[in-house]
Amino acid sequence: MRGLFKGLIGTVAAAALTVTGTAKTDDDTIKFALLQDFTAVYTFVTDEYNQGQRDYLTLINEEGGIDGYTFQALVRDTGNEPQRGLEAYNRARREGAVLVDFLSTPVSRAAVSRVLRDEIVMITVLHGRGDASDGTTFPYVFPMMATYWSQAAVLADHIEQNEDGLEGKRIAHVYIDSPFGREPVPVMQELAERKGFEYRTFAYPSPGTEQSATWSDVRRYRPDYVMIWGAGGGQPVSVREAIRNGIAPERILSVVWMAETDARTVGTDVATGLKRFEAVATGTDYPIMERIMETVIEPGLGTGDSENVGTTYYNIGVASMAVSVEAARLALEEYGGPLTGEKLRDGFRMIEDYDAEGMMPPLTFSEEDHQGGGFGRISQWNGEAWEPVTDWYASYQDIVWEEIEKDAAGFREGR
Amino acid sequence: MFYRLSGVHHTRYETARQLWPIPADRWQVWILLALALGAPLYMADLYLTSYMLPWLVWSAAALSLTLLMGVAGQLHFGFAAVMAIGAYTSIHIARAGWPFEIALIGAGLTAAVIGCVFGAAALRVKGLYLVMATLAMQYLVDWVIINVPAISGGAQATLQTPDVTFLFVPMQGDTALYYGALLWAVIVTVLVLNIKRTSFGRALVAVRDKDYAASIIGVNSFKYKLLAFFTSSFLGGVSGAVLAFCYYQAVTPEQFGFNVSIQLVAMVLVGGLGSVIGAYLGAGFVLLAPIFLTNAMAYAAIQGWLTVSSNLLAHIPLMAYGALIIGFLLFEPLGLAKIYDNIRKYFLVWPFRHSGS
Amino acid sequence: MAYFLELLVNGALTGLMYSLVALGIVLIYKSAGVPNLAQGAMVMLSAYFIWMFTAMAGMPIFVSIGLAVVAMFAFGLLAERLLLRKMVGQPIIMIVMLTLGLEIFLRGVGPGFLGAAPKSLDLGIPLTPIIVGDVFINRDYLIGGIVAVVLIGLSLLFFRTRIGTKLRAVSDDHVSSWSVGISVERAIGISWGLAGISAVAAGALWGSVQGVDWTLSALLFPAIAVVILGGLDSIIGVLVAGLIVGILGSVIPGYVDPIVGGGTRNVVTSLIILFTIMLRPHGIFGREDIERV
Amino acid sequence: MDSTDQTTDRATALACEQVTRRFGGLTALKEIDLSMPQGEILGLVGPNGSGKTTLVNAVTGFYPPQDGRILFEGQAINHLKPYQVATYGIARTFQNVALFKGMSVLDNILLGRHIFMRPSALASLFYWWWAQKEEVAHRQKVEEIIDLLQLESVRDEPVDVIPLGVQKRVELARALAAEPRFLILDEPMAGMNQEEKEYMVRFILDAQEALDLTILLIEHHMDVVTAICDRVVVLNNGEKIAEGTAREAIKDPAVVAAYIGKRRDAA
Amino acid sequence: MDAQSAQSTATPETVLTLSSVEVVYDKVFLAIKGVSLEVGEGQMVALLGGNGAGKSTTLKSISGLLAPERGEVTRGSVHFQGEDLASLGPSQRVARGLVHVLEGRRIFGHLTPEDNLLAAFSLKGDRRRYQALRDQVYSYFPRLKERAGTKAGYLSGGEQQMLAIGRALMTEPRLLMLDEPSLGLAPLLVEEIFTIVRDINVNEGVSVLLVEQNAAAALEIAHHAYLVENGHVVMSGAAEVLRQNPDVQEFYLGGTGKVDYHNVKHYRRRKRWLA
Repeated sequence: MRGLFKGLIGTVAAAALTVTGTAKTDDDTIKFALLQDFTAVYTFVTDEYNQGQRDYLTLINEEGGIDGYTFQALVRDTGNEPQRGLEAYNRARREGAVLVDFLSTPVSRAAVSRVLRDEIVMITVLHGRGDASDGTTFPYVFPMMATYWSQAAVLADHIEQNEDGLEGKRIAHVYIDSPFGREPVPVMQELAERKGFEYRTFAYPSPGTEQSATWSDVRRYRPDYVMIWGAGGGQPVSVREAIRNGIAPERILSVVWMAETDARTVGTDVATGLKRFEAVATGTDYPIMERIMETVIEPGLGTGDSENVGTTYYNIGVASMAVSVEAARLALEEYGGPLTGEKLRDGFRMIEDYDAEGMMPPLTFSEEDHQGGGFGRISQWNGEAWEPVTDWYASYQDIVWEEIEKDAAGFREGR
Repeated sequence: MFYRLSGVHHTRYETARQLWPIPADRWQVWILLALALGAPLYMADLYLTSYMLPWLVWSAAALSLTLLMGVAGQLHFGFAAVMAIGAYTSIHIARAGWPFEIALIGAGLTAAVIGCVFGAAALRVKGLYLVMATLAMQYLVDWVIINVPAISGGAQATLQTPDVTFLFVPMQGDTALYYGALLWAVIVTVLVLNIKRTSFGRALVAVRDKDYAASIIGVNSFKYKLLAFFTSSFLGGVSGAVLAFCYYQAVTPEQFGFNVSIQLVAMVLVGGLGSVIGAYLGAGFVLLAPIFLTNAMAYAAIQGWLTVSSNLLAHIPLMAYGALIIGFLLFEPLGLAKIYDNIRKYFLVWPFRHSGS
Repeated sequence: MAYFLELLVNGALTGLMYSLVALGIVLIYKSAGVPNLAQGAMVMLSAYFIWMFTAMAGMPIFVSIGLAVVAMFAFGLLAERLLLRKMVGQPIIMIVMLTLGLEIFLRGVGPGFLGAAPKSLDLGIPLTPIIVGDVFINRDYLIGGIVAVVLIGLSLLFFRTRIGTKLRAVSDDHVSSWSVGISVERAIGISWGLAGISAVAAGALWGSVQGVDWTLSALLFPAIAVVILGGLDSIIGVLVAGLIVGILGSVIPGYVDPIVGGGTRNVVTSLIILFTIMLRPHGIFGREDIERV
Repeated sequence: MDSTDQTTDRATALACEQVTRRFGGLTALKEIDLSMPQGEILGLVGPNGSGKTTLVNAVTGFYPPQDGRILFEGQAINHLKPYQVATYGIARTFQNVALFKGMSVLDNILLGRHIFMRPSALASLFYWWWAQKEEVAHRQKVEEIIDLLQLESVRDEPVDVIPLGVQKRVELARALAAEPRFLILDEPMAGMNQEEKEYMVRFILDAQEALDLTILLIEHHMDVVTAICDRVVVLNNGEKIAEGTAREAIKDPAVVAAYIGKRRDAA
Repeated sequence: MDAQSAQSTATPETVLTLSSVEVVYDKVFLAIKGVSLEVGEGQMVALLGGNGAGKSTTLKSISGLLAPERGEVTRGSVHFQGEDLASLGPSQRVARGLVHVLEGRRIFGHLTPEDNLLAAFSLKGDRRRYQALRDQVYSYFPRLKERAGTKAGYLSGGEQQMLAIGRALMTEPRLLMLDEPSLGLAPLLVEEIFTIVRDINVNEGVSVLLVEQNAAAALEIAHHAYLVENGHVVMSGAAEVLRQNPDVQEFYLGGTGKVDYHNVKHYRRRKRWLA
């Protein structure tokens, strides 16, 4: 019994410590809450993505911060659970965070109404609600990069340019059976109607470890191009199945979730020719990346395995923070400190043609457009790395915005 | 000191059968209730909204499940699906413009009816097979929700809760939502406590312990198993709706996935199968342990006590959480309720070490 | 017709790949009466081990698999000794939850220490399909299927030996096995060890197909369908039910998916579990409990 | 003890007509005929696996007979489910004590009154109204039975901690709580020593006297059977091989061959 | 008195000795409180007593089967052929020649009788030894041979009891412990089983420790008996002596004549129950 009490007292003491310990705030730090899923569904991306985010913030701090302010990352694991995500969010809000990034669709969705109420910026890079691009309906939510609708549009556009038109072509859309997998369907259907190509969907069950039946069907459809819409472990399986079923890698186009590891799992040589959508450039040959290498990685200030620097997801993380820090800079310039969520939002809306020193397409946000234009490009696996094959561009934004408007209207009505 | 058993004599059956026959227990319950009612006055909104409120709702859900698993002995690994049915029903009814009260009842009834379909499988099997059957149904319900846009809410697969009023009180703001959750937790608690001490509860226990012996004294085990599923699913469905409206303020399929079902079972088991206080303690543990561990790890890392990769840092709570569940089952299979009971017994005889025997 | 045949053949082979996971569950249930819901996580752990030996220690793949077999056998023995032995006599729900706790724990350990991002595992199986007529046969799955059949065969033979008879006795009644001098602990430890070995086979093959990360533990679900349909304590059931689950899970979605536009395989799997439990709870080959009134 | 000549003028409580029950290929009961007048204590004896318990299970609806009829007080009950049989005033105990382990002695006996109660979840919520009245009323009945069987001292104990002999008594109390007219006791004295057996017999006889019961008793202890049963039916391999007073049956050569064996001065 | 002299004559070749064994279940429930007893080489010893007296617990403390029920020996010692058993697990005790036939038979229901026997046979023994032992079992229980192919779970109660004893013989025991072999069996089968147990005791020279409710039958075949009540040994002595004891006759054998069950006194039961 005595041992039990000791244990209880110890636990309570430790709890009190963690609660009070983290509550103190410094006035000259800007807090970004990176409350992400490190342990469940998004593990394929979180680690590298988060590493990139933190390394970039370290870089800015090492370079003296912005306007006297330094950045602090509040990092927590949410395990992809809305429950834990909301707790972490409330705690971060209390600690004074002005920006939050969940990198988890369910958590971001559950937090939408809260960030709108609390006036805290939520970035939903390559996840979350696509319709949040509508800045008037979702003033504090920034998808920031191309939505899945925009990605589909870019991929379709790429096929069109390769083939001199889409007329009569067959495009197979192979996706994981989830709302994420289905998201581009309406845009593609609309395009199919407009451009006169044949479009068919093929779903495979979550988590995508096994897709052979689906691909037997795909092969018989004899598609000219295949779009694969999955994430994590399902992606290499899709590519392997596609190649096995005689679809050339050059004719496989992937959603943004296709990284170096995936290509290696498929087999470095076998995957050669595979194409994907990319929202941020890969590699370390960009000024920001060079500075990170020099100022953060080499002195040993990096937060993770230095091998990850320059990978697809690492760079997306860097870019997400580069844009956010840029927004903070603009906001501080305009309004002065201390930074609030509202100022930061306006900072975002002031961003014009920002390309993170060449790492990404030039982004421009406005009160209406929180997507930043929906730009992207196609890159191709050359056996060792992802190599861009097009310039940055955006396509069919009219159709994309129809979708955004439609869903945003639904959100407004629901309120 | 705290408990006085001597001098407590019941001279009427009525008093002997009351909920807390020991006056000290009654006082404790009143004090706890007063503390809960006053929480918005003295509790910071972080704790009120992030801990107290979800804890109350999950406790209500765990109580609903413990009624089924602990009292009636029917294992259920798909209870999150039942809650999902409640949440989606209520949100669709409310969005259609009906009053919130009707949405809640509708949530309960829909969950109860579909929950009985779960139960139909239970009529033939028990134990492990029931675990597997309910697990399969969880997958089925998940699939239906995800694949029917009319239910899940289209491409975004997320539905925001509309503003509602409950008994003329607008359910907006932390305080109103908190009281809503508290009210539901109190109702479920009273109901489960009363079920346990009346003929309905006894019949459920009888069916759980020995269904053949129950049948020969006139308990229709078919009917009572179904009733157990019905009642429990009703409560679970409403809990799902309350969770959606009072806490998440939005419904997405992931909120009620398979892992949530496992968490619910863990709440019931860690708390102590069939125990009311255990449901509260278990819900608190399963809900707060990962959060607490994550925060503790983050704090330790900031202080420089733990110099490991962020990846490992993120996974330590998961390991610790798994290890804690294992530890509870190994060392205190009767759960937190038993630990509470030990403490209570300690105070029953305090300042002495042992009771007479 | 070729379409049907292809679905049939590849489905059957996939089913056998599931059998690899399911076999471990049956081996443990057969002797210890424990439904090991951590088997999926054990498959994941095996794959992590193999990856660790190849990528981190630079060993050839087949040496790594050998080392993983040793490691997983030891893990099985350890899991039995430290955890399950203490649970003897507890209600089934406690044991189910314990294995789920173990699953959560392992899902933390593997990705936590070795990295959560997916790793690739190369067994050197070429991607080119084997083409018979118009039927494309998946080489990975073909090899997996062969391995599964071999392991199931070996298990069957094992249970015919004298040690096997003792294991079957243990699965019947622990206390009574003790009373006639069978070392129940060792018997159950052996079956956990064997389950560990079958997890390595599953981990290597599945890991090479989809990469190594925590999602490997999700293989548990189809494996459960296999063991329920085949019977929790039947090794031959693993083979037959694996084929059935695989074929139904391939053929039905093959024809139904294009109509409903969704991945119906999980639905098929769920329905297999449900119908089995409602119509014949002990599965095709599982033994029915002998009840004497 | 000449009950045979009384059977004619007493109403029949239980009658089995050509009752047959098969399990797979095995015939557990072969065309059993049985008739019990009201107030009788009938001993049902026979070797293990001879069909005694199967017959009881047939009567109580667990394994309804495939052929034949079972009448209770003139009404056919062979199609009824066990829980329906209970409402006809038939109660039984089990070979292996079948108490509800999670409950106290008091709750176990209260459950015996289930057929008189109107349980519902909703009523439980509003306990303070008539649910309480119901509880208290039945509690009084139960206390009478506790008195009769002298279970006062263990009233609030959980049933799994009390000795087996007392557990058997609690099971009898639970059966009596349903106010049955017909009681089936399946080996109530298995595993008891002489002393415990004597008490059990006493309680059975007390209960029969107090409640005017008809009792069907399965028992291996032939001394008890001889002492308290008005008549005995002997089963072997699912067939009735003898019927009559205990003393007659014991001497029957078929019974000796199948069941009793060489006489021993045994209990 | 007599009992002591009988004991002392048996001591020279004692197989099993229990001295002041105390067993606690779940760390709280004291099941037996200082039980001492001895079994001599080749002897048949009966352990009598009421329900819950601690007879089965005593047997389990000897065979080491307390652990599965969360029981442990907290005091006293168990010696088998001079060796302290405290540190040995159940299977090691069986290897020493000590076997326990559990109450309620507990045969392996899903195995055939043949496999039941094989499962109990030590892995160290060879095929020929196994066949010899099996044939010996079949010679005692010819009915088992007839049913060698069916699942043991479908055997009748008597056959299961025979199988349980036969299975125990496969371990080549020096001491055979039987827990209520007559439980729930018809008189005819009780007779048969007891005769065989006596034959095994006499022919094979196996010592037997027999726990029985059926005191009359047990005392008829045992050499020596202990009477256990409430966790204590209250009486012991040669079977003959116990049979003549008036208390034993009254409480365990049902008196000298026939009991008149209709006239059992009410006051006596009241006094004893509530004690």
